[in-house]
Amino acid sequence: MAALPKFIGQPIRRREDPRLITGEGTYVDDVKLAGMLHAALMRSPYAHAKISSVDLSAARKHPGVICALSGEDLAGRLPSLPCVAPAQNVPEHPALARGKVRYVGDAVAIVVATDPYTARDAIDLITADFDPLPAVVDAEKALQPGAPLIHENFGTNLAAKAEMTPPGFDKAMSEADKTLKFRLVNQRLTPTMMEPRGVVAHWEHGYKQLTLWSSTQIPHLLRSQLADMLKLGENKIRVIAPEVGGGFGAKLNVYAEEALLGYLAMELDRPIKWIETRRENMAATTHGRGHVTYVEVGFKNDGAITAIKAKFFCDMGAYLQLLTPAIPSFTALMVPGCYRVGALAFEQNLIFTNKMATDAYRGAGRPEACYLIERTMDMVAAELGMDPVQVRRKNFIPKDAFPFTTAAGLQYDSGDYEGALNKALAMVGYDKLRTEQAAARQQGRYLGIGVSTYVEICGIGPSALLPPKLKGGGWESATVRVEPDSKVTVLTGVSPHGQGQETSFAQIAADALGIDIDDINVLHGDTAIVQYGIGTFGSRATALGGTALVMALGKVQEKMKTIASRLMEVPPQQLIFTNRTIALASDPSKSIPLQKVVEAAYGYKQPIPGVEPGLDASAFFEPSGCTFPFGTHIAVVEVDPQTGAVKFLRYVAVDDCGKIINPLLVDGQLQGGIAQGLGQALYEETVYDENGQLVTASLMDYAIPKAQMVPAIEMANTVTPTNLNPLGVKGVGEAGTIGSTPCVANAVMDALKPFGIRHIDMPLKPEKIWRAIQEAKQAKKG
Amino acid sequence: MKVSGEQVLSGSREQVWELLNDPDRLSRLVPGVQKLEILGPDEFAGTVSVGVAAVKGVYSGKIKIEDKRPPEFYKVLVDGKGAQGFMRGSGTIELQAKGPNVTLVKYAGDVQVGGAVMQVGQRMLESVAKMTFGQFFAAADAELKASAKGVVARQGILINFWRYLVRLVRGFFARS
Amino acid sequence: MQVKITVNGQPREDAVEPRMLLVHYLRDVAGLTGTHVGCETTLCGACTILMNGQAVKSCTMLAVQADGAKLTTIEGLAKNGQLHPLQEGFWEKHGLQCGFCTPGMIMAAVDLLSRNKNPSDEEIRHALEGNLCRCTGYQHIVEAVQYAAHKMR
Amino acid sequence: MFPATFEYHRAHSVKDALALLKRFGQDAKLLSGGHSLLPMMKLRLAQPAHLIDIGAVGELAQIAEEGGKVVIGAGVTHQQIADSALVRGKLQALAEAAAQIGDVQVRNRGTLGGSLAHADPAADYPAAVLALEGEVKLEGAQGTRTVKAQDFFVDLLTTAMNPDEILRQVSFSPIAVGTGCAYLKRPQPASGFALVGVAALVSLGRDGSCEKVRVGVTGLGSKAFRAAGVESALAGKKPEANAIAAAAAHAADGIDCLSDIHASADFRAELARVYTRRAIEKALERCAR
Repeated sequence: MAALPKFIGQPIRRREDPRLITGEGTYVDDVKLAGMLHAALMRSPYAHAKISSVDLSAARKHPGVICALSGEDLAGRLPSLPCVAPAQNVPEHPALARGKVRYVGDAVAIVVATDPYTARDAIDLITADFDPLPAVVDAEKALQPGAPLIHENFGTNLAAKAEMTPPGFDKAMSEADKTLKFRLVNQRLTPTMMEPRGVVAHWEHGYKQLTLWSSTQIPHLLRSQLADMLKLGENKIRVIAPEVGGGFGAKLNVYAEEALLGYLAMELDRPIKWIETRRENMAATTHGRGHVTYVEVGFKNDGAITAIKAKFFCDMGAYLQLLTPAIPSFTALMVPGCYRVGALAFEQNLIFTNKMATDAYRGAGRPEACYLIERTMDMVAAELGMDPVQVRRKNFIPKDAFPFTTAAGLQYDSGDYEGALNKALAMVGYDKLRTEQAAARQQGRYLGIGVSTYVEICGIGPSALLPPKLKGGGWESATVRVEPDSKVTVLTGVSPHGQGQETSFAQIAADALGIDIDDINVLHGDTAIVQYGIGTFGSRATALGGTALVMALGKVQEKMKTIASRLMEVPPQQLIFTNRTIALASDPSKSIPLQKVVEAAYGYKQPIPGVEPGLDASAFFEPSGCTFPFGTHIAVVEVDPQTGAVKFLRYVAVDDCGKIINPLLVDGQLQGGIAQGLGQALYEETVYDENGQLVTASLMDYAIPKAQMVPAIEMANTVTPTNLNPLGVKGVGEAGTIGSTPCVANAVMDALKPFGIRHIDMPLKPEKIWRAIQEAKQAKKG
Repeated sequence: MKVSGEQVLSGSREQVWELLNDPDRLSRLVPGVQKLEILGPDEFAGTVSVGVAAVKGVYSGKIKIEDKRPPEFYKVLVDGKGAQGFMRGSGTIELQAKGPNVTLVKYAGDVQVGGAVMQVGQRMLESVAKMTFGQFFAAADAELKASAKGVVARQGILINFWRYLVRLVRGFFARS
Repeated sequence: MQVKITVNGQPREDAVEPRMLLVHYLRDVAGLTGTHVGCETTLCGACTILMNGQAVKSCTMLAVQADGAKLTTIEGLAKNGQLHPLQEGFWEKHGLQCGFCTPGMIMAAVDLLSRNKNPSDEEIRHALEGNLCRCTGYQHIVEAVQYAAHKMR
Repeated sequence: MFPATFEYHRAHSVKDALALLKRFGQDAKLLSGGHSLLPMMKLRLAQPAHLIDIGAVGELAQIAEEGGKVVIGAGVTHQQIADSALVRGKLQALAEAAAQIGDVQVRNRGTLGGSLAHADPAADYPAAVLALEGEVKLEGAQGTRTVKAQDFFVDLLTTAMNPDEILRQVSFSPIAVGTGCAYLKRPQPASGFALVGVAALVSLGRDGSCEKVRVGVTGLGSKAFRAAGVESALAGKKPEANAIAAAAAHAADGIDCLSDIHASADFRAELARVYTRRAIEKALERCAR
């Protein structure tokens, strides 16, 4: 048999793909059960209104309708939806609105019918009377005296407030040669995963067991919360995350529909399916971002930042979803970016508005921070007439300063920011580009070069950093089971939905056990199969789940070595796994086939006395700290001053996510992330009008990037491993999004520099650019 | 959504005022009115079919007239809803005499629209509103002219009232 | 209403409600769930199939409009267990992540390569403007289509 | 995502369809490619009681040259128009407009007649049909009539068609020697509809001046229109940059411009001026004599 290659580090094509490219993957909507019913929801068209009455009689009479319920019908039967993150004011959040509706899309009633067409017909038969109230749409205005209250019981629209001004801050600010103050808007975004949410709930009456398929990133955490809400033992709920068509943080939640379907499946004793429509997805799946920040930065004439003060107004929406109030804290923590900022002070106001709740969205707090600090760097550069690259170099945390504790109190594990920057500058040909830019300006062409040097926080742990109500910490789990035929089953607590861990984890296991990748099956996303796990979010899966896997593999290896050492009569510590054998490290020709060891372990041939039969092991990895991937992105754009259109000329990305298990997957994560990040910079914005009506309510009006809107990305890596986990990996799921948004914004601002334009808020739509140019021209004339 | 505009009608200010306060005639002239009930002085309940071409929705609701200053001003409050959404808002009507038989009508309104119509039809809402006003004023002008001649303009007496309206509307929104 | 539709080479005859969308017919009547529904406004392209060889969005057709047509869905693309070059390309080049847009994306690419054997990257991006992907950033998709184009020449 | 119920009727000929239209009157809608109507039905914004499917009416699906004119049936799809050598050669702006509608899937299904009859204010075709002075042939119970493009688009989603009529075909005079035409568009980034689309046709006279100028604009107002101010300002002038720019400055004259989150009225007007200039320049490049 040919020698097996090493798999880690190789661009192995994905093992998930054969089923997905042939249409054989099973997403929630593909689950079909005998006698299954279909649910539809009636949602509020008002942003803020008292519910006068909900008349379900006509809907109930409609042929094919099995049941119709309003919020009042559920009073006392289904508890509030959970928010596990701490906040001073956590409102009651009923699955169906009671008394008031608080955002457009707030669920008012649910109908269950024999088929989805009938369920939809019945929605039109519901008569609901609302008594409209003034809506609060703008988070800053929501705090003004006299603003309508969204939750009257709190007497305020403030959900929480956090402040930090360290001693010595004022001194640091006073040491600055200059200060700048500006306001930045990090606009609200709609995650827009391609598969809307969906739930199938099945109550097996005989077993008293509920099975719930949900398009979720967190099957176990969802199970824990549902067990609470439905008053079932966690051992009596099975949550299955089948194929999940993208999540981006918006499926890291516990939603009304999950609770409602679980509840109704039990009540009706029939399986029920609910599939979100795209309009529901835009209106009633969590949004992201939504910060207004007032920045004050103090700096020396050489560009050194002495102090930053940031005052945030964070738009929570009408209710607090699972982690809503936790997201802005990541922003505050990451404000210093990859710089030795002298001192940092911040104030965060978390504010209710009559809109859908915000929560995690790719980056979850870090893109907001990165945008803030990277725009600040360019603002400082513009103020001082310095090259933005020089200002960054001036402030970088040097390579030899790690582990480094930042002004926000975080300890960064490792980094070489200058290294990534230099590589990106060389790739793009920075100096030459600047010359070309100057020449182009002479010809009336507006080229812009934007740089962002980002750092982010991944693999968030230790568990003490996470709220106890989450019922899961910052750890992750894995089980490795060597089956009697030497095939290996890996059970992981992470819940991949596109990230490719069925492949990358198989690579890790194959190398560890010296077997072929095709001998490994990675299972996930089913709480009845997999040990408790936390899920996939926050770029944590490989750093934490991968490490748990390495640990479980270690335990299995130990046992196999013990058995092999008895069979081979050599000390176990001299053994290695190679080429489907366990061999003597000093002389691999002296080996025993793995299968022999497995047979012994299972005791059907040559049982080893004193060794417990079986061959599996579980491990839970609790990290001692977080990892901090980083990189440099450079965008080159051209702005058409007549129409404000932005065209990409180049995009260079140099990313450092530590060691790489599968470069194909890493590239994929980065490219997708960059597209999402440039979407925020140029196109995307969730718009509610002044009455709280959602204007970007469909894909007709919410622009996610299409293929021709995204440039070809020139990619490269640097590798700075972390020592916080044995794989040396840091995380890569969100890096692209975090780095690209400020990079593109900086590029556009650089293009507009000849007009004297310093800043335009995102998204940088052609009209805004055109208008800024007109105003700048007017100002020059005036 | 804010809508405003002005329109010249062929009638004296008193005639126009009378027309704009006559529920019977209004229910005939406002496009799509299916039913108009008088609930009390200056308060009406009605059902209107609003829309253009295939996109139509039936809305029922209440209309209330306030701050009347005959023959020059009133304020109108609208609150209607239908399967595809709701409309809520207020507007003002102001009449200025421009000649013995010429009256300038100034209208302004701020209407909140919600529901499916808003979600996917926002780019066309203002145009629909303008069109509806245009149709109404065209019909009102025809009515005023006809009553001056002593005939009642009704849909029935025109072979193709729609096309007639359309021609008038085009006149109002004339593009050079 | 009775319709006769050939799906992936198999002639079928079914009674459908006139209002049933073609995508629901494929998923719920024909049992082919590889064709997905991702939006309501004919924009995402997840429901793309071939009708008489041309890419169409099956969410914006009634099943009755396909009466007499020959349809190909993602399930019918591989022949005799042999992946279509585009399927191969998407696999080789990591042209998919969550996979939800993939069937529609591949079917739209089939249409492109039937018209243009030698597309530029720009032409590929343009041809896929009716298919949204939120995961990949499209770069690997472009490479996947180039892979297939090369292989099919 | 789930249309309301309706009765479905399949027409096999124009005659069939007219009879059905007569029978069901205002309650019926014609369904061809369905790419204007079905999206609204899925959202239940449109709930016609009867659908008359004319998708299988072969007599509507031809592109032909007849009596010196290019005649395009109402049932011809956007993609067929974009691909047609005849249209590309003789009505380039129309082919360019067709090629920029939606996406290939939409172009494979959507039809010329369906798009024109729907009269979406941001549809691409109307600009080209106006600039190329298409003539729309309508057939009703009373017989057939021909409406000039500039009389066809009446207002938002409103055309000169009567409810009992069918759009049969559109005919065009092929562009003459010394004439060039082009369609340019700024798409709305999400929907792909035209924020502004401009079709221009220019004929150069023997003396090198602009003999004939036709400009159709879509996306700007509640209906597509001929920019008469641009046309008259450039007619008879030498096609020099200043003259073109001065003429294009009239593109939005007298128009009550649409406004939405994607572009306010004054930005749309500016786009119309810029795209008008660029479309004229492109048409001029193509004025080979």
